[in-house]
Amino acid sequence: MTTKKATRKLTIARAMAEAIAQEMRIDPRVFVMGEDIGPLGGVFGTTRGLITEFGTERVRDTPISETAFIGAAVGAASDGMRPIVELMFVDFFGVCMDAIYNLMAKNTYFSGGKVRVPMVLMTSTGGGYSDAGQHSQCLYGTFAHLPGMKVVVPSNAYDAKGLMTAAIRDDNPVVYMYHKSLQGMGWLGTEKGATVAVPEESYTVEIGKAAVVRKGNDVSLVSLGAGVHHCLRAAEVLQKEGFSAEVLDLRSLVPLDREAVRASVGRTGRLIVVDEDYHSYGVSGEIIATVVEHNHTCLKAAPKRLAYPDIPIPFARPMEQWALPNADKIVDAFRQMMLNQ
Amino acid sequence: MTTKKATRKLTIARAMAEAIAQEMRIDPRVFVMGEDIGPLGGVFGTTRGLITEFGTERVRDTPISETAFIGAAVGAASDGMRPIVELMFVDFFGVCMDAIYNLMAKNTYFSGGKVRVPMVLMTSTGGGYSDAGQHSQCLYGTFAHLPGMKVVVPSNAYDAKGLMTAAIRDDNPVVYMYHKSLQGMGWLGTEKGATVAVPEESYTVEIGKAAVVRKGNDVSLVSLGAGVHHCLRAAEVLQKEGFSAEVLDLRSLVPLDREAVRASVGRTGRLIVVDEDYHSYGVSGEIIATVVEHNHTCLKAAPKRLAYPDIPIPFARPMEQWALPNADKIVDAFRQMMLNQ
Amino acid sequence: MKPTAEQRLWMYRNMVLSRYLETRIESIYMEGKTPVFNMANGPIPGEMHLSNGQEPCAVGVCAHLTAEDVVTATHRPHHIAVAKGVELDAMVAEIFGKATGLSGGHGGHMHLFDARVNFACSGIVGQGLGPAVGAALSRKLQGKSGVAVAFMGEGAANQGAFHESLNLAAVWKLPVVFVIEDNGWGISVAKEACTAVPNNHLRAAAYGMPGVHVPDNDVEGIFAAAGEAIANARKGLGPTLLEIETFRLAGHFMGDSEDYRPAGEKEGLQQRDPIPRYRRQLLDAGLLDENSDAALVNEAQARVETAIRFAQNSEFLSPEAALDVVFV
Amino acid sequence: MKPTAEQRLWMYRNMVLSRYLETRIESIYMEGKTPVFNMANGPIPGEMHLSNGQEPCAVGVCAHLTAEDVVTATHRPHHIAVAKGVELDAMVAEIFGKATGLSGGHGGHMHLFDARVNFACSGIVGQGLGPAVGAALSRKLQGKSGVAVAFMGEGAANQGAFHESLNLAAVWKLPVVFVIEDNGWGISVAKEACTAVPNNHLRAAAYGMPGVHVPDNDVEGIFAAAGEAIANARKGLGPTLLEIETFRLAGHFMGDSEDYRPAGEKEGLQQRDPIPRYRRQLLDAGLLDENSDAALVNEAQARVETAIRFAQNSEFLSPEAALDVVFV
Ligand SMILES: Cc1ncc(C[n+]2csc(CCOP(=O)(O)OP(=O)(O)O)c2C)c(N)n1
Ligand SMILES: Cc1ncc(C[n+]2csc(CCOP(=O)(O)OP(=O)(O)O)c2C)c(N)n1
Ligand SMILES: [Mg+2]
Ligand SMILES: [Mg+2]
Repeated sequence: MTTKKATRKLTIARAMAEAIAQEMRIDPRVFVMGEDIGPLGGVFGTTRGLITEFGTERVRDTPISETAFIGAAVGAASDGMRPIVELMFVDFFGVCMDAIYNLMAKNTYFSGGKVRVPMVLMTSTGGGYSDAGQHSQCLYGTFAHLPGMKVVVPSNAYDAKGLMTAAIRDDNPVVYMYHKSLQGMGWLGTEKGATVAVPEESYTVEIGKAAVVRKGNDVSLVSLGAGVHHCLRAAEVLQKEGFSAEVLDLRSLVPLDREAVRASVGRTGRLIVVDEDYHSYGVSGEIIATVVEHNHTCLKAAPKRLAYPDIPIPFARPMEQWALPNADKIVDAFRQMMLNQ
Repeated sequence: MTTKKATRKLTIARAMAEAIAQEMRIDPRVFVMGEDIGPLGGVFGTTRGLITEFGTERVRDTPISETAFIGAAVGAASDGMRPIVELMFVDFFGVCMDAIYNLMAKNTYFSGGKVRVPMVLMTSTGGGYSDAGQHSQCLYGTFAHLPGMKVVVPSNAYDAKGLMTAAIRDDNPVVYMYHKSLQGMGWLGTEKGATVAVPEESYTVEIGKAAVVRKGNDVSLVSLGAGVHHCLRAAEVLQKEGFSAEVLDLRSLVPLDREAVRASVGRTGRLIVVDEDYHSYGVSGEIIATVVEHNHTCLKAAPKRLAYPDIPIPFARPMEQWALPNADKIVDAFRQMMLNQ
Repeated sequence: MKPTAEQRLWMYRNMVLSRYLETRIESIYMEGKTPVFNMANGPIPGEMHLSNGQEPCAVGVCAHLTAEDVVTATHRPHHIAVAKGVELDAMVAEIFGKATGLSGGHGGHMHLFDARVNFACSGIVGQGLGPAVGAALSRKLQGKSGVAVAFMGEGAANQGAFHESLNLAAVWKLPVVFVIEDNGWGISVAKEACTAVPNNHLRAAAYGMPGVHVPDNDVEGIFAAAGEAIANARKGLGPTLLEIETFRLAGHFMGDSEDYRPAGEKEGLQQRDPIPRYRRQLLDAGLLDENSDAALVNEAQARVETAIRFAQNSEFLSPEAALDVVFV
Repeated sequence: MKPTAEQRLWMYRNMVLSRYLETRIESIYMEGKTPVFNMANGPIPGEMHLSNGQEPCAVGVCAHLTAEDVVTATHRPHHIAVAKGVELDAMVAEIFGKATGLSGGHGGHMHLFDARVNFACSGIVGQGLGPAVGAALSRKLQGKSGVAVAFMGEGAANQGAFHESLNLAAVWKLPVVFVIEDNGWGISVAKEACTAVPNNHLRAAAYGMPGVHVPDNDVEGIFAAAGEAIANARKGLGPTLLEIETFRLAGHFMGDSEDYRPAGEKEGLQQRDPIPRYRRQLLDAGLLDENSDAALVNEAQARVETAIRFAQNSEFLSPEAALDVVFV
């Protein structure tokens, strides 16, 4: 490649595949399993090109048997390998959650730390393209709630590559949740802001560190994945209205960078959490609790959350779009916050 | 039975079995499926006596095939029956979550409300008796987070019977989570306060209504299931110290009685949430968020939560007991709250 | 078991109806998706799994069913829905997401539910099987007649739900028939690459139930095998596993580049399109002539066009209706 | 395949060791649990699943394994752990929950992990199978030797994981052996009441792999069948399903009233206890005499007593250690 490092832009899909390829080159223990991750390159492009370079032994199309192949990844990881497995849509977790949370996430603990399970479970999240209620969920809270697995959610290709490399090198299981609308697959449309400059060489982004992606003083917009881009757009609008919004990209739900959240809200005094996962018992409640349990007087206004309502995801576009978080809703929420204050 | 209505005490297990039996007598559509729910009467006694009265057609021991029999319950419920199925330990949800959340919880929505799925999924929760990390979880947040199913958690036999009757009669799927330490099975030890007077006749307890089980002014202790009893004990201690604690038993997580939570905290100005489920992204964060998003100035002190730490459940008794919520921790939390205020 | 003349024409008519419906859906689906194919755009957004090529499976099985029998289908449900008698206008309106749709647009193409004819789907591979077993149990407990049929792809036969459901049905001897539409592919993965037996009907041995293999996407072969399986279920003889060799003429979903197909596969399949083939059979048998065929095709097209107009002219539910029907 | 004299004595010794271990665990488990049986009390709290009666399965299979081979076991793991060579002191200490235990008390009796001999368990029915398949794949990818053996009960053969794992192992032709310990019961549910085939080895047909049935809890029959299966795996011939007829002498777990057993079943089983039976075989074969037997039994008992003392004398980790090792 002749593109300059600083200027070459990649989609998240390409960034993920590049990180995997680079690790596979230097570490023979790394291999990939999943449905349609071979010649097809992953339904969401996460493994494109890998089979050509690494062959069918290290890039393995599986039967539609998530319990078996994710369980197998646990066995292989415990035996010295570093598998990457793909669960095509996070919505399918229900057919294989035992392998994920009772084996992958707990075997290290059950063994007193003696058995390591260095594996990456990558899975697509999110809706917005009318794929209805079994193919559009985020389920961030579902995974983050259960101990024993790290959970990362990139919002752009730079983080996507660095988090993937970090996840593969991590000696712990990492659930890597990528949002379809950021992926850069033509057929899904793509959030432009997700496709950013990505260094060609290998690097890591530390798991467990949030990023202030825009500085501001009047409100903290805390989000992850696709939500970060809604926040950035909302911040632009608010700036025109004379307000400066800080945007915090959590990047990792486990570990959660509570300090970063508290520091930001400590500065701004206002909090809006934006989450595409279901409203109740999830990410948005946790972020709010994180702030107030630490300091119940730091808020100048009641905190707000824009999350997916507690409803299955409807197919019809008007209903689905209405239910999703977006920049307008964030702007409105902020305005209301200022009015009621 | 000759015991007087007002005085006859039942364990939760007996109360559940009685509610099921009474509904089976009046409604031929009700039947039960699960592992060891036949001659054994349910590992936790939830179906004791049923097979003798109703026979093997309506009380069906199943293979160890949770995906199939819970899926089958969905099919039977959609076809006009009212099945009750038991998932022996909630910890096993990972082998059958798709049937639960993608079928049971969503088919009504997917059908535009035209297909009803009136079924009860009952499942045991909780630890404290050293059954280790795959047999001791609560997972309240996991179920409550996902839309489309009601979730109830009784803390005593009166509620247990009334909630079971209400759940069976509900035209929606209800997840009925009973805590092992309240069950009244001799071999598990039992919280005495759970075994209370239970009317012989059939009655319902409305799903979605919390109960103030002890009135107080200085702090709201909000909990569910076994936690309610820790709170009641803590309230006793605090009373001796001159403080009056209000104890709110949520009883139902979906729907969540947010009004009751806000009303109580509105009165007391202090909030401690007690939850045996994992700390992060769960019930405790949701309750705190519920309060402050509504009113960020009603709190006199930072809210606290006593939940299970974000760790798999250890086997060894000293570690497990240390990690569990209990009355002492609640008392300590309140004292700290008053000190820091 | 041989179909009557009436049944033969019924099967042909429903194949034609399903095919024309999908031909129209295919073109409407592409509206707003060119020059850039973005699944989110157009009058029918989201994933679209066409069943063309697989119509024989649907008609050969459903020819033996009445409205009261239960069918659970998959992410690829149109041909089965048509053959099961799902209300066409409402079905198409649902595919468009309209208020007049089967579910008011809450479901969409992978979630077609028509309680009137006991039809349901799930977009999760293998997850229609448990509900079919439960519906069969329900009939048994209620002493009501009716069988349940669970459709699935050959890829689903490697999912745990397959095993659990077949075992449960066999242990309880329930009136249910499991139908595998073996189109040789699970998205891009060939059956041979992921299935440890050459043919899935062999797996019936693991449940002590009959396993029947129908080769060659043959309408009347399917009719015969399904007829026997369903009759046995009705007689209380328990479940059957039916494996049908079929093929999909299109990609897994619309937008699929199908690069994984061996060269020439697609062209070969077009030659074997089951609809012209069955048409020829019926012409040869004298059940159809050019005129009656044209009339039948016209009628089918007219029904489809009516349904499409109905869908196009219908309104969406209000956005806020998203909040409804979570609970009843 | 016939065991050598050394192998025969090894099997007998390990059966005796496992049995005596469980006899002692059984009595210690009851400490603090009388007069009221409360599972939470005593030096060994929690559920306790004894394997006595099933020892032949463990020794007959593990006689062919070395430390480098992988074994995944179930909620009923003691006999297998003993036969696989799990470090006895640390294993018993883990059952007591002590700091010196295999896992420092984080795991307990259903979660015994000994990486030194590649031994692991899961308390979830059927969930040891996927990891065994993965370990076998790992060996193949690394070009290292070693096979994987997944143990399960006959109840687990109705769980989806069984189906998916056997299929995957067969498709990839991995060096793994699946061993069903058929004790006739899954807690209170009899095999016949929940399994659609008379014998689970028949299910091998669904994966094109050999299925072998070993009747009568017979040590040397198991040895022979396992020997062949494991040798085939080592040769690269792929997986085998081995079904062993065995029985549990005790309840499902301690505290089980066993009311579901037909009258007389338990007494009948005591008569067929595999340990006295194998002892008689070895005496008859002249491999053992009363003296050498007594010495062997004494030695086994001494090892167990040492392990128990070790466990009893060990400390618990500090309560706060609960927070450790979630991540490494
Ligand atoms: C449990 C699960 N895993 C994966 C998918 C994604 N997926 C949808 S269709 C499909 C292929 C299904 O193949 P098959 O069963 O043969 O049906 P076909 O598409 O050929 O009709 C896959 C993998 C899913 N929907 N559910
Ligand atoms: C998925 C799952 N379902 C249910 C259980 C509860 N359970 C533990 S052991 C057991 C019976 C297992 O029977 P079997 O496989 O025959 O093994 P055995 O106990 O006879 O050794 C059951 C139902 C579980 N642990 N996991
Ligand atoms: Mg297919
Ligand atoms: Mg058994």
